[in-house]
Amino acid sequence: MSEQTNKSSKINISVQVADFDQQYEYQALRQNHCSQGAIVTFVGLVRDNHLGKDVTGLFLEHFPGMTEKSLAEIARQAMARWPLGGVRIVHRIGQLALNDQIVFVGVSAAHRHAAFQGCEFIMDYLKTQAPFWKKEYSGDSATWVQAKDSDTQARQRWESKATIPQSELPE
Amino acid sequence: MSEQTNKSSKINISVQVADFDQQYEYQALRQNHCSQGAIVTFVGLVRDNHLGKDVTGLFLEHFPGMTEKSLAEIARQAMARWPLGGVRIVHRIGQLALNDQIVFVGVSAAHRHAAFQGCEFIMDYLKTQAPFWKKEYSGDSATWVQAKDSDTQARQRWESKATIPQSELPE
Amino acid sequence: MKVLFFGQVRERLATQQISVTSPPQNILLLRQELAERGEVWFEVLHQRDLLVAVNQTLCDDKQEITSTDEVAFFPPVTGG
Amino acid sequence: MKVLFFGQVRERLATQQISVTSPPQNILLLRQELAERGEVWFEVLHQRDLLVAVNQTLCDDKQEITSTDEVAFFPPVTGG
Repeated sequence: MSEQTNKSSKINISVQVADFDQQYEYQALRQNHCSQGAIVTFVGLVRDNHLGKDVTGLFLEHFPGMTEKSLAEIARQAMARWPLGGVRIVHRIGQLALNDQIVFVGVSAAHRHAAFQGCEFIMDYLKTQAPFWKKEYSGDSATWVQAKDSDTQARQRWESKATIPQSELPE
Repeated sequence: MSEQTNKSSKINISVQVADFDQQYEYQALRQNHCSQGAIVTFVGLVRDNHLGKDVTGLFLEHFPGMTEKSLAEIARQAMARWPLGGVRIVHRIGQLALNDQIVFVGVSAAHRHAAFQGCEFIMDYLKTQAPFWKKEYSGDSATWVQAKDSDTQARQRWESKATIPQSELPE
Repeated sequence: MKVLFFGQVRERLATQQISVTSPPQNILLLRQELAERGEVWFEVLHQRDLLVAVNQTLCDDKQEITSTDEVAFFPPVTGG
Repeated sequence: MKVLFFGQVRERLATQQISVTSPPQNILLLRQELAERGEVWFEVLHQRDLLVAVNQTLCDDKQEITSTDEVAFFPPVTGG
Protein backbone atom coordinates (compact mmCIF):
# COMPACT_ATOMS: atom_id res chain seq x y z
CA MET A 1 0.00 0.00 0.00
CA SER A 2 1.33 3.38 -0.95
CA GLU A 3 -0.29 6.61 0.14
CA GLN A 4 0.46 10.04 -1.15
CA THR A 5 -0.91 13.23 0.38
CA ASN A 6 -0.04 16.67 -0.89
CA LYS A 7 0.91 19.56 1.38
CA SER A 8 -2.56 21.04 1.63
CA SER A 9 -4.10 17.59 2.36
CA LYS A 10 -6.75 18.42 -0.17
CA ILE A 11 -5.68 15.54 -2.37
CA ASN A 12 -5.33 12.03 -1.01
CA ILE A 13 -4.28 9.13 -3.23
CA SER A 14 -3.91 5.47 -2.30
CA VAL A 15 -3.06 2.43 -4.42
CA GLN A 16 -3.49 -0.70 -2.36
CA VAL A 17 -4.08 -4.45 -2.32
CA ALA A 18 -6.40 -4.23 0.69
CA ASP A 19 -10.08 -3.44 0.40
CA PHE A 20 -11.12 0.11 1.29
CA ASP A 21 -13.82 1.42 3.60
CA GLN A 22 -16.23 3.63 1.67
CA GLN A 23 -17.47 5.13 4.96
CA TYR A 24 -13.95 6.10 6.07
CA GLU A 25 -13.34 7.85 2.75
CA TYR A 26 -16.69 9.64 2.90
CA GLN A 27 -16.13 10.81 6.48
CA ALA A 28 -12.64 12.04 5.63
CA LEU A 29 -14.16 14.24 2.90
CA ARG A 30 -16.86 15.47 5.27
CA GLN A 31 -14.53 16.30 8.17
CA ASN A 32 -13.61 19.92 8.76
CA HIS A 33 -15.16 21.18 5.58
CA CYS A 34 -18.05 23.29 6.85
CA SER A 35 -18.00 25.37 3.69
CA GLN A 36 -18.35 22.28 1.47
CA GLY A 37 -22.04 21.53 1.05
CA ALA A 38 -21.78 18.69 -1.46
CA ILE A 39 -20.00 15.33 -1.46
CA VAL A 40 -20.11 13.08 -4.51
CA THR A 41 -18.60 9.60 -4.39
CA PHE A 42 -18.07 6.98 -7.07
CA VAL A 43 -17.31 3.32 -6.42
CA GLY A 44 -16.51 0.83 -9.17
CA LEU A 45 -17.27 -2.85 -8.44
CA VAL A 46 -16.34 -6.13 -10.17
CA ARG A 47 -19.37 -6.97 -12.32
CA ASP A 48 -20.53 -10.48 -13.17
CA ASN A 49 -20.42 -9.87 -16.90
CA HIS A 50 -18.49 -7.84 -19.41
CA LEU A 51 -19.29 -7.59 -23.12
CA GLY A 52 -21.65 -10.56 -22.77
CA LYS A 53 -19.08 -12.81 -21.04
CA ASP A 54 -19.52 -14.22 -17.52
CA VAL A 55 -16.84 -12.84 -15.23
CA THR A 56 -15.69 -14.61 -12.07
CA GLY A 57 -12.84 -12.31 -11.02
CA LEU A 58 -10.17 -9.84 -12.00
CA PHE A 59 -6.45 -9.33 -11.65
CA LEU A 60 -5.23 -5.73 -11.59
CA GLU A 61 -1.64 -4.94 -12.55
CA HIS A 62 -0.17 -1.44 -12.27
CA PHE A 63 3.03 0.55 -12.74
CA PRO A 64 4.18 1.35 -9.18
CA GLY A 65 5.12 4.97 -8.78
CA MET A 66 3.68 6.16 -12.05
CA THR A 67 0.19 5.14 -10.91
CA GLU A 68 0.26 7.40 -7.85
CA LYS A 69 1.85 10.23 -9.85
CA SER A 70 -0.76 9.93 -12.57
CA LEU A 71 -3.72 9.88 -10.13
CA ALA A 72 -2.38 12.91 -8.23
CA GLU A 73 -1.99 14.78 -11.51
CA ILE A 74 -5.59 13.97 -12.52
CA ALA A 75 -6.82 15.19 -9.10
CA ARG A 76 -4.83 18.41 -9.49
CA GLN A 77 -6.35 19.01 -12.94
CA ALA A 78 -9.84 18.57 -11.47
CA MET A 79 -9.06 21.02 -8.65
CA ALA A 80 -7.73 23.55 -11.15
CA ARG A 81 -10.91 23.27 -13.17
CA TRP A 82 -13.57 23.35 -10.42
CA PRO A 83 -13.56 24.84 -6.92
CA LEU A 84 -13.25 21.56 -5.00
CA GLY A 85 -12.70 21.24 -1.25
CA GLY A 86 -11.01 17.85 -1.35
CA VAL A 87 -10.37 14.84 -3.59
CA ARG A 88 -9.78 11.26 -2.43
CA ILE A 89 -8.87 8.42 -4.78
CA VAL A 90 -8.32 4.79 -3.77
CA HIS A 91 -7.52 2.15 -6.40
CA ARG A 92 -7.00 -1.50 -5.61
CA ILE A 93 -4.50 -3.82 -7.28
CA GLY A 94 -4.03 -7.60 -7.34
CA GLN A 95 -6.69 -10.31 -7.22
CA LEU A 96 -10.32 -9.23 -6.98
CA ALA A 97 -13.50 -11.32 -6.69
CA LEU A 98 -17.03 -10.71 -7.92
CA ASN A 99 -18.69 -7.63 -6.37
CA ASP A 100 -15.37 -6.51 -4.82
CA GLN A 101 -14.70 -2.79 -4.68
CA ILE A 102 -12.13 -1.71 -7.30
CA VAL A 103 -11.95 2.05 -7.11
CA PHE A 104 -13.20 4.94 -4.98
CA VAL A 105 -13.29 8.56 -6.15
CA GLY A 106 -14.75 11.12 -3.76
CA VAL A 107 -14.97 14.87 -4.12
CA SER A 108 -16.28 17.66 -1.89
CA ALA A 109 -17.30 21.12 -3.10
CA ALA A 110 -19.39 24.08 -2.02
CA HIS A 111 -21.84 23.41 -4.85
CA ARG A 112 -23.21 20.16 -6.20
CA HIS A 113 -22.53 20.71 -9.89
CA ALA A 114 -18.78 21.16 -9.33
CA ALA A 115 -18.73 18.01 -7.18
CA PHE A 116 -20.51 15.90 -9.83
CA GLN A 117 -18.36 17.26 -12.64
CA GLY A 118 -15.10 16.89 -10.71
CA CYS A 119 -15.85 13.30 -9.76
CA GLU A 120 -16.85 12.19 -13.27
CA PHE A 121 -13.87 14.04 -14.80
CA ILE A 122 -11.49 12.14 -12.50
CA MET A 123 -13.07 8.77 -13.42
CA ASP A 124 -12.92 9.52 -17.15
CA TYR A 125 -9.23 10.47 -16.95
CA LEU A 126 -8.36 7.60 -14.57
CA LYS A 127 -9.87 5.12 -17.05
CA THR A 128 -7.71 6.36 -19.92
CA GLN A 129 -4.54 7.70 -18.30
CA ALA A 130 -3.66 5.89 -15.08
CA PRO A 131 -1.40 2.87 -15.70
CA PHE A 132 -3.63 -0.01 -14.56
CA TRP A 133 -4.33 -3.16 -16.56
CA LYS A 134 -7.16 -5.61 -15.93
CA LYS A 135 -7.08 -9.32 -16.59
CA GLU A 136 -10.48 -10.94 -16.57
CA TYR A 137 -11.27 -14.47 -15.38
CA SER A 138 -14.12 -16.33 -17.01
CA GLY A 139 -14.35 -20.03 -16.22
CA ASP A 140 -10.90 -21.45 -17.00
CA SER A 141 -9.76 -18.65 -19.26
CA ALA A 142 -7.99 -15.41 -18.38
CA THR A 143 -7.89 -12.56 -20.89
CA TRP A 144 -6.55 -9.02 -20.81
CA VAL A 145 -9.32 -6.45 -20.99
CA GLN A 146 -9.06 -4.34 -24.13
CA ALA A 147 -9.30 -0.54 -23.89
CA LYS A 148 -12.61 0.91 -25.10
CA ASP A 149 -13.12 3.68 -27.59
CA SER A 150 -16.09 4.81 -25.50
CA ASP A 151 -13.73 5.54 -22.60
CA THR A 152 -11.50 7.65 -24.80
CA GLN A 153 -14.56 9.48 -26.08
CA ALA A 154 -15.76 10.04 -22.52
CA ARG A 155 -12.43 11.66 -21.69
CA GLN A 156 -12.39 13.74 -24.87
CA ARG A 157 -15.73 15.35 -23.92
CA TRP A 158 -13.82 17.31 -21.27
CA GLU A 159 -11.20 18.58 -23.68
CA SER A 160 -13.72 20.49 -25.75
CA LYS A 161 -16.01 21.48 -22.90
CA ALA A 162 -15.44 24.92 -21.41
CA THR A 163 -15.92 25.18 -17.66
CA ILE A 164 -19.23 26.78 -16.68
CA PRO A 165 -18.57 30.23 -15.16
CA GLN A 166 -18.87 30.19 -11.34
CA SER A 167 -21.72 32.68 -11.37
CA GLU A 168 -23.90 30.27 -13.31
CA LEU A 169 -23.32 27.25 -11.10
CA PRO A 170 -26.30 26.00 -9.12
CA GLU A 171 -25.81 25.89 -5.34
CA MET B 1 -40.18 8.80 9.62
CA SER B 2 -41.97 7.54 6.59
CA GLU B 3 -40.48 4.99 4.27
CA GLN B 4 -41.78 4.05 0.87
CA THR B 5 -40.47 1.14 -1.16
CA ASN B 6 -41.89 0.18 -4.51
CA LYS B 7 -42.72 -3.41 -5.44
CA SER B 8 -39.45 -4.12 -7.21
CA SER B 9 -37.44 -2.64 -4.29
CA LYS B 10 -35.40 -0.80 -6.84
CA ILE B 11 -36.57 2.53 -5.48
CA ASN B 12 -36.29 3.37 -1.81
CA ILE B 13 -37.45 6.72 -0.42
CA SER B 14 -37.27 7.97 3.13
CA VAL B 15 -38.19 11.35 4.62
CA GLN B 16 -37.07 11.49 8.23
CA VAL B 17 -36.10 13.63 11.21
CA ALA B 18 -33.29 11.26 12.22
CA ASP B 19 -29.82 11.42 10.73
CA PHE B 20 -28.99 8.78 8.10
CA ASP B 21 -26.05 6.42 7.76
CA GLN B 22 -24.28 7.00 4.45
CA GLN B 23 -22.61 3.59 4.77
CA TYR B 24 -25.93 1.77 5.25
CA GLU B 25 -27.33 3.44 2.14
CA TYR B 26 -24.21 2.65 0.11
CA GLN B 27 -24.20 -1.01 1.20
CA ALA B 28 -27.90 -1.35 0.39
CA LEU B 29 -27.14 -0.21 -3.17
CA ARG B 30 -24.18 -2.57 -3.41
CA GLN B 31 -25.99 -5.66 -2.08
CA ASN B 32 -27.17 -8.27 -4.56
CA HIS B 33 -26.34 -6.20 -7.60
CA CYS B 34 -23.50 -8.18 -9.19
CA SER B 35 -24.35 -6.76 -12.59
CA GLN B 36 -24.12 -3.17 -11.32
CA GLY B 37 -20.53 -2.01 -11.65
CA ALA B 38 -20.98 1.62 -10.63
CA ILE B 39 -22.38 3.34 -7.53
CA VAL B 40 -22.62 7.12 -7.36
CA THR B 41 -23.74 8.84 -4.17
CA PHE B 42 -24.49 12.46 -3.36
CA VAL B 43 -24.74 13.91 0.13
CA GLY B 44 -25.79 17.50 0.83
CA LEU B 45 -24.54 19.05 4.10
CA VAL B 46 -25.44 22.23 6.01
CA ARG B 47 -22.79 24.77 4.97
CA ASP B 48 -21.47 27.57 7.18
CA ASN B 49 -22.32 30.27 4.69
CA HIS B 50 -24.88 31.01 2.02
CA LEU B 51 -24.83 33.98 -0.33
CA GLY B 52 -22.17 35.62 1.84
CA LYS B 53 -24.12 35.22 5.11
CA ASP B 54 -22.90 33.15 8.09
CA VAL B 55 -25.23 30.23 8.68
CA THR B 56 -25.58 28.51 12.06
CA GLY B 57 -28.39 26.08 11.29
CA LEU B 58 -31.45 25.21 9.23
CA PHE B 59 -35.06 24.25 9.71
CA LEU B 60 -36.62 22.07 7.03
CA GLU B 61 -40.37 22.05 6.52
CA HIS B 62 -42.11 19.69 4.09
CA PHE B 63 -45.53 18.63 2.80
CA PRO B 64 -46.05 15.15 4.30
CA GLY B 65 -47.26 12.67 1.72
CA MET B 66 -46.59 14.84 -1.30
CA THR B 67 -42.86 14.82 -0.50
CA GLU B 68 -42.56 11.03 -0.67
CA LYS B 69 -44.78 10.91 -3.78
CA SER B 70 -42.71 13.57 -5.49
CA LEU B 71 -39.36 11.89 -4.68
CA ALA B 72 -40.62 8.49 -5.88
CA GLU B 73 -41.81 10.08 -9.12
CA ILE B 74 -38.40 11.73 -9.69
CA ALA B 75 -36.67 8.36 -9.05
CA ARG B 76 -39.02 6.66 -11.53
CA GLN B 77 -38.23 9.30 -14.16
CA ALA B 78 -34.51 8.69 -13.68
CA MET B 79 -34.98 4.92 -14.02
CA ALA B 80 -37.00 5.41 -17.20
CA ARG B 81 -34.24 7.55 -18.66
CA TRP B 82 -31.15 5.53 -17.74
CA PRO B 83 -30.65 1.80 -17.05
CA LEU B 84 -30.27 2.04 -13.27
CA GLY B 85 -30.06 -0.90 -10.87
CA GLY B 86 -31.39 0.93 -7.83
CA VAL B 87 -32.14 4.38 -6.46
CA ARG B 88 -32.14 5.40 -2.78
CA ILE B 89 -33.19 8.85 -1.56
CA VAL B 90 -33.17 10.01 2.06
CA HIS B 91 -34.18 13.57 2.95
CA ARG B 92 -34.17 14.94 6.47
CA ILE B 93 -36.70 17.39 7.92
CA GLY B 94 -36.78 19.51 11.09
CA GLN B 95 -33.90 21.22 12.87
CA LEU B 96 -30.40 20.78 11.42
CA ALA B 97 -27.05 22.03 12.69
CA LEU B 98 -23.89 23.07 10.86
CA ASN B 99 -22.27 20.21 8.86
CA ASP B 100 -25.34 17.98 9.40
CA GLN B 101 -26.34 15.69 6.57
CA ILE B 102 -29.46 16.96 4.75
CA VAL B 103 -29.97 14.66 1.79
CA PHE B 104 -28.64 11.40 0.35
CA VAL B 105 -29.14 10.32 -3.25
CA GLY B 106 -27.51 7.07 -4.34
CA VAL B 107 -27.74 5.28 -7.65
CA SER B 108 -26.33 2.00 -8.98
CA ALA B 109 -25.90 1.15 -12.65
CA ALA B 110 -23.95 -1.21 -14.88
CA HIS B 111 -22.01 1.74 -16.32
CA ARG B 112 -20.61 4.82 -14.67
CA HIS B 113 -22.02 7.48 -16.98
CA ALA B 114 -25.63 6.38 -16.34
CA ALA B 115 -24.96 6.39 -12.58
CA PHE B 116 -23.51 9.93 -12.63
CA GLN B 117 -26.28 11.26 -14.85
CA GLY B 118 -29.07 9.56 -12.90
CA CYS B 119 -27.79 10.88 -9.58
CA GLU B 120 -27.36 14.47 -10.76
CA PHE B 121 -30.75 14.39 -12.53
CA ILE B 122 -32.45 13.34 -9.28
CA MET B 123 -30.74 16.14 -7.33
CA ASP B 124 -31.66 18.77 -9.92
CA TYR B 125 -35.32 17.70 -9.88
CA LEU B 126 -35.43 17.28 -6.09
CA LYS B 127 -34.16 20.86 -5.69
CA THR B 128 -36.94 22.31 -7.85
CA GLN B 129 -39.88 19.89 -7.48
CA ALA B 130 -39.96 18.18 -4.08
CA PRO B 131 -41.98 20.19 -1.52
CA PHE B 132 -39.30 21.10 1.04
CA TRP B 133 -38.68 24.60 2.39
CA LYS B 134 -35.55 25.75 4.20
CA LYS B 135 -35.39 28.38 6.91
CA GLU B 136 -31.89 29.61 7.60
CA TYR B 137 -30.56 30.72 10.99
CA SER B 138 -27.88 33.38 11.09
CA GLY B 139 -27.14 34.87 14.50
CA ASP B 140 -30.50 35.97 15.89
CA SER B 141 -32.33 36.10 12.57
CA ALA B 142 -34.22 33.38 10.74
CA THR B 143 -35.07 33.81 7.05
CA TRP B 144 -36.73 31.61 4.47
CA VAL B 145 -34.31 30.57 1.74
CA GLN B 146 -35.34 31.93 -1.64
CA ALA B 147 -35.45 29.60 -4.65
CA LYS B 148 -32.59 30.12 -7.12
CA ASP B 149 -32.84 30.64 -10.85
CA SER B 150 -29.65 28.59 -11.19
CA ASP B 151 -31.48 25.56 -9.77
CA THR B 152 -34.30 25.96 -12.27
CA GLN B 153 -31.73 26.28 -15.05
CA ALA B 154 -29.94 23.15 -13.79
CA ARG B 155 -33.21 21.23 -14.07
CA GLN B 156 -34.04 22.66 -17.46
CA ARG B 157 -30.75 21.33 -18.88
CA TRP B 158 -32.30 17.84 -18.71
CA GLU B 159 -35.44 18.85 -20.57
CA SER B 160 -33.54 19.74 -23.73
CA LYS B 161 -30.85 17.09 -23.40
CA ALA B 162 -31.43 13.87 -25.31
CA THR B 163 -30.29 10.69 -23.57
CA ILE B 164 -27.01 9.34 -24.95
CA PRO B 165 -27.67 6.08 -26.85
CA GLN B 166 -26.69 3.01 -24.80
CA SER B 167 -24.14 1.90 -27.38
CA GLU B 168 -22.14 5.07 -26.86
CA LEU B 169 -22.03 4.89 -23.08
CA PRO B 170 -18.62 4.27 -21.52
CA GLU B 171 -18.37 1.23 -19.23
CA MET C 1 -62.48 21.30 0.97
CA LYS C 2 -59.18 21.28 2.85
CA VAL C 3 -56.71 24.04 1.91
CA LEU C 4 -53.13 23.80 3.24
CA PHE C 5 -50.33 26.36 3.38
CA PHE C 6 -46.59 25.72 3.70
CA GLY C 7 -43.30 27.52 4.30
CA GLN C 8 -43.20 31.29 4.08
CA VAL C 9 -46.80 31.32 2.79
CA ARG C 10 -47.98 29.52 5.93
CA GLU C 11 -45.99 31.92 8.08
CA ARG C 12 -47.19 35.11 6.38
CA LEU C 13 -50.84 34.01 6.54
CA ALA C 14 -50.30 32.67 10.08
CA THR C 15 -52.48 29.81 8.88
CA GLN C 16 -51.61 26.17 8.39
CA GLN C 17 -54.95 24.90 7.16
CA ILE C 18 -58.48 26.13 6.45
CA SER C 19 -61.68 24.52 5.37
CA VAL C 20 -63.62 25.94 2.42
CA THR C 21 -67.22 24.77 2.56
CA SER C 22 -68.43 25.47 -0.98
CA PRO C 23 -65.35 25.76 -3.19
CA PRO C 24 -65.46 27.57 -6.55
CA GLN C 25 -64.96 25.76 -9.84
CA ASN C 26 -61.20 26.10 -10.25
CA ILE C 27 -57.94 27.22 -8.65
CA LEU C 28 -58.01 30.72 -10.15
CA LEU C 29 -61.40 31.41 -8.58
CA LEU C 30 -60.24 29.92 -5.27
CA ARG C 31 -57.24 32.27 -5.25
CA GLN C 32 -59.49 35.25 -5.90
CA GLU C 33 -61.86 34.18 -3.13
CA LEU C 34 -59.07 33.67 -0.58
CA ALA C 35 -57.44 36.98 -1.59
CA GLU C 36 -60.46 38.79 -0.17
CA ARG C 37 -59.65 37.62 3.36
CA GLY C 38 -57.32 40.57 4.03
CA GLU C 39 -54.28 42.52 2.89
CA VAL C 40 -51.67 39.80 3.49
CA TRP C 41 -53.94 37.19 1.89
CA PHE C 42 -54.31 39.44 -1.15
CA GLU C 43 -50.53 39.83 -1.45
CA VAL C 44 -49.74 36.15 -0.97
CA LEU C 45 -52.48 34.80 -3.25
CA HIS C 46 -51.28 37.16 -6.00
CA GLN C 47 -47.59 36.17 -5.68
CA ARG C 48 -46.40 35.36 -9.18
CA ASP C 49 -44.28 32.43 -8.03
CA LEU C 50 -46.94 30.89 -5.74
CA LEU C 51 -47.24 27.17 -6.37
CA VAL C 52 -50.39 25.10 -6.02
CA ALA C 53 -50.98 21.37 -5.69
CA VAL C 54 -54.31 19.57 -5.89
CA ASN C 55 -54.29 16.18 -4.16
CA GLN C 56 -50.50 16.45 -3.85
CA THR C 57 -49.86 17.01 -7.55
CA LEU C 58 -48.59 20.35 -8.86
CA CYS C 59 -51.07 22.07 -11.16
CA ASP C 60 -52.04 25.49 -12.51
CA ASP C 61 -54.89 27.99 -12.16
CA LYS C 62 -57.12 26.24 -14.66
CA GLN C 63 -57.27 23.05 -12.54
CA GLU C 64 -60.89 22.26 -11.64
CA ILE C 65 -61.66 21.40 -8.02
CA THR C 66 -64.45 19.84 -5.98
CA SER C 67 -65.17 19.77 -2.26
CA THR C 68 -63.41 16.42 -1.77
CA ASP C 69 -60.08 17.72 -3.12
CA GLU C 70 -57.13 18.76 -0.98
CA VAL C 71 -55.51 21.99 -2.18
CA ALA C 72 -52.12 23.31 -1.06
CA PHE C 73 -50.47 26.69 -1.66
CA PHE C 74 -46.74 27.17 -1.13
CA PRO C 75 -43.69 29.13 -2.31
CA PRO C 76 -41.05 27.73 -4.70
CA VAL C 77 -39.35 24.75 -3.06
CA THR C 78 -35.85 24.96 -1.55
CA GLY C 79 -34.94 21.47 -0.34
CA GLY C 80 -31.83 19.41 -1.02
CA MET D 1 19.02 2.23 -19.11
CA LYS D 2 16.13 0.37 -17.46
CA VAL D 3 13.26 -0.66 -19.75
CA LEU D 4 10.04 -1.97 -18.16
CA PHE D 5 7.06 -3.81 -19.65
CA PHE D 6 3.53 -4.08 -18.25
CA GLY D 7 0.25 -5.91 -18.80
CA GLN D 8 -0.25 -7.88 -21.98
CA VAL D 9 3.01 -6.48 -23.37
CA ARG D 10 4.94 -7.91 -20.41
CA GLU D 11 3.17 -11.23 -20.83
CA ARG D 12 3.70 -11.53 -24.59
CA LEU D 13 7.40 -10.67 -24.27
CA ALA D 14 7.68 -12.87 -21.17
CA THR D 15 9.84 -10.04 -19.89
CA GLN D 16 9.27 -7.67 -17.01
CA GLN D 17 12.44 -5.63 -17.26
CA ILE D 18 15.64 -5.39 -19.31
CA SER D 19 18.74 -3.26 -19.18
CA VAL D 20 19.95 -1.46 -22.31
CA THR D 21 23.61 -0.55 -21.96
CA SER D 22 24.06 2.07 -24.67
CA PRO D 23 20.61 3.40 -25.54
CA PRO D 24 19.91 5.13 -28.86
CA GLN D 25 18.96 8.80 -29.08
CA ASN D 26 15.19 8.58 -28.88
CA ILE D 27 12.17 6.31 -28.33
CA LEU D 28 11.62 5.58 -32.02
CA LEU D 29 15.18 4.25 -32.36
CA LEU D 30 14.81 2.25 -29.13
CA ARG D 31 11.63 0.61 -30.46
CA GLN D 32 13.42 -0.33 -33.68
CA GLU D 33 16.37 -1.74 -31.75
CA LEU D 34 14.14 -3.82 -29.42
CA ALA D 35 12.03 -5.02 -32.38
CA GLU D 36 15.08 -6.91 -33.63
CA ARG D 37 15.07 -9.23 -30.62
CA GLY D 38 12.63 -11.68 -32.22
CA GLU D 39 9.25 -12.15 -33.87
CA VAL D 40 7.07 -11.36 -30.83
CA TRP D 41 9.26 -8.36 -30.00
CA PHE D 42 8.84 -7.10 -33.55
CA GLU D 43 5.05 -7.46 -33.34
CA VAL D 44 4.74 -5.86 -29.91
CA LEU D 45 7.10 -2.96 -30.59
CA HIS D 46 5.18 -2.13 -33.77
CA GLN D 47 1.74 -2.23 -32.09
CA ARG D 48 0.01 0.97 -33.12
CA ASP D 49 -1.56 1.48 -29.68
CA LEU D 50 1.62 0.75 -27.69
CA LEU D 51 2.15 3.40 -25.04
CA VAL D 52 5.49 4.59 -23.75
CA ALA D 53 6.51 6.49 -20.63
CA VAL D 54 9.90 8.01 -19.88
CA ASN D 55 10.53 8.52 -16.16
CA GLN D 56 6.86 7.73 -15.51
CA THR D 57 5.48 10.37 -17.85
CA LEU D 58 3.66 9.43 -21.08
CA CYS D 59 5.49 10.59 -24.19
CA ASP D 60 5.85 9.88 -27.90
CA ASP D 61 8.44 8.44 -30.29
CA LYS D 62 10.35 11.72 -30.63
CA GLN D 63 11.20 11.80 -26.90
CA GLU D 64 15.00 11.85 -26.45
CA ILE D 65 16.50 9.47 -23.92
CA THR D 66 19.77 8.96 -22.04
CA SER D 67 21.18 6.02 -20.10
CA THR D 68 19.86 7.34 -16.76
CA ASP D 69 16.25 7.37 -17.94
CA GLU D 70 13.65 4.74 -17.09
CA VAL D 71 11.54 3.74 -20.08
CA ALA D 72 8.30 1.73 -19.91
CA PHE D 73 6.22 0.14 -22.69
CA PHE D 74 2.63 -0.93 -22.09
CA PRO D 75 -0.77 -1.39 -23.77
CA PRO D 76 -3.66 1.10 -23.43
CA VAL D 77 -4.70 1.27 -19.78
CA THR D 78 -7.85 -0.44 -18.47
CA GLY D 79 -8.17 0.47 -14.79
CA GLY D 80 -11.12 1.88 -12.89
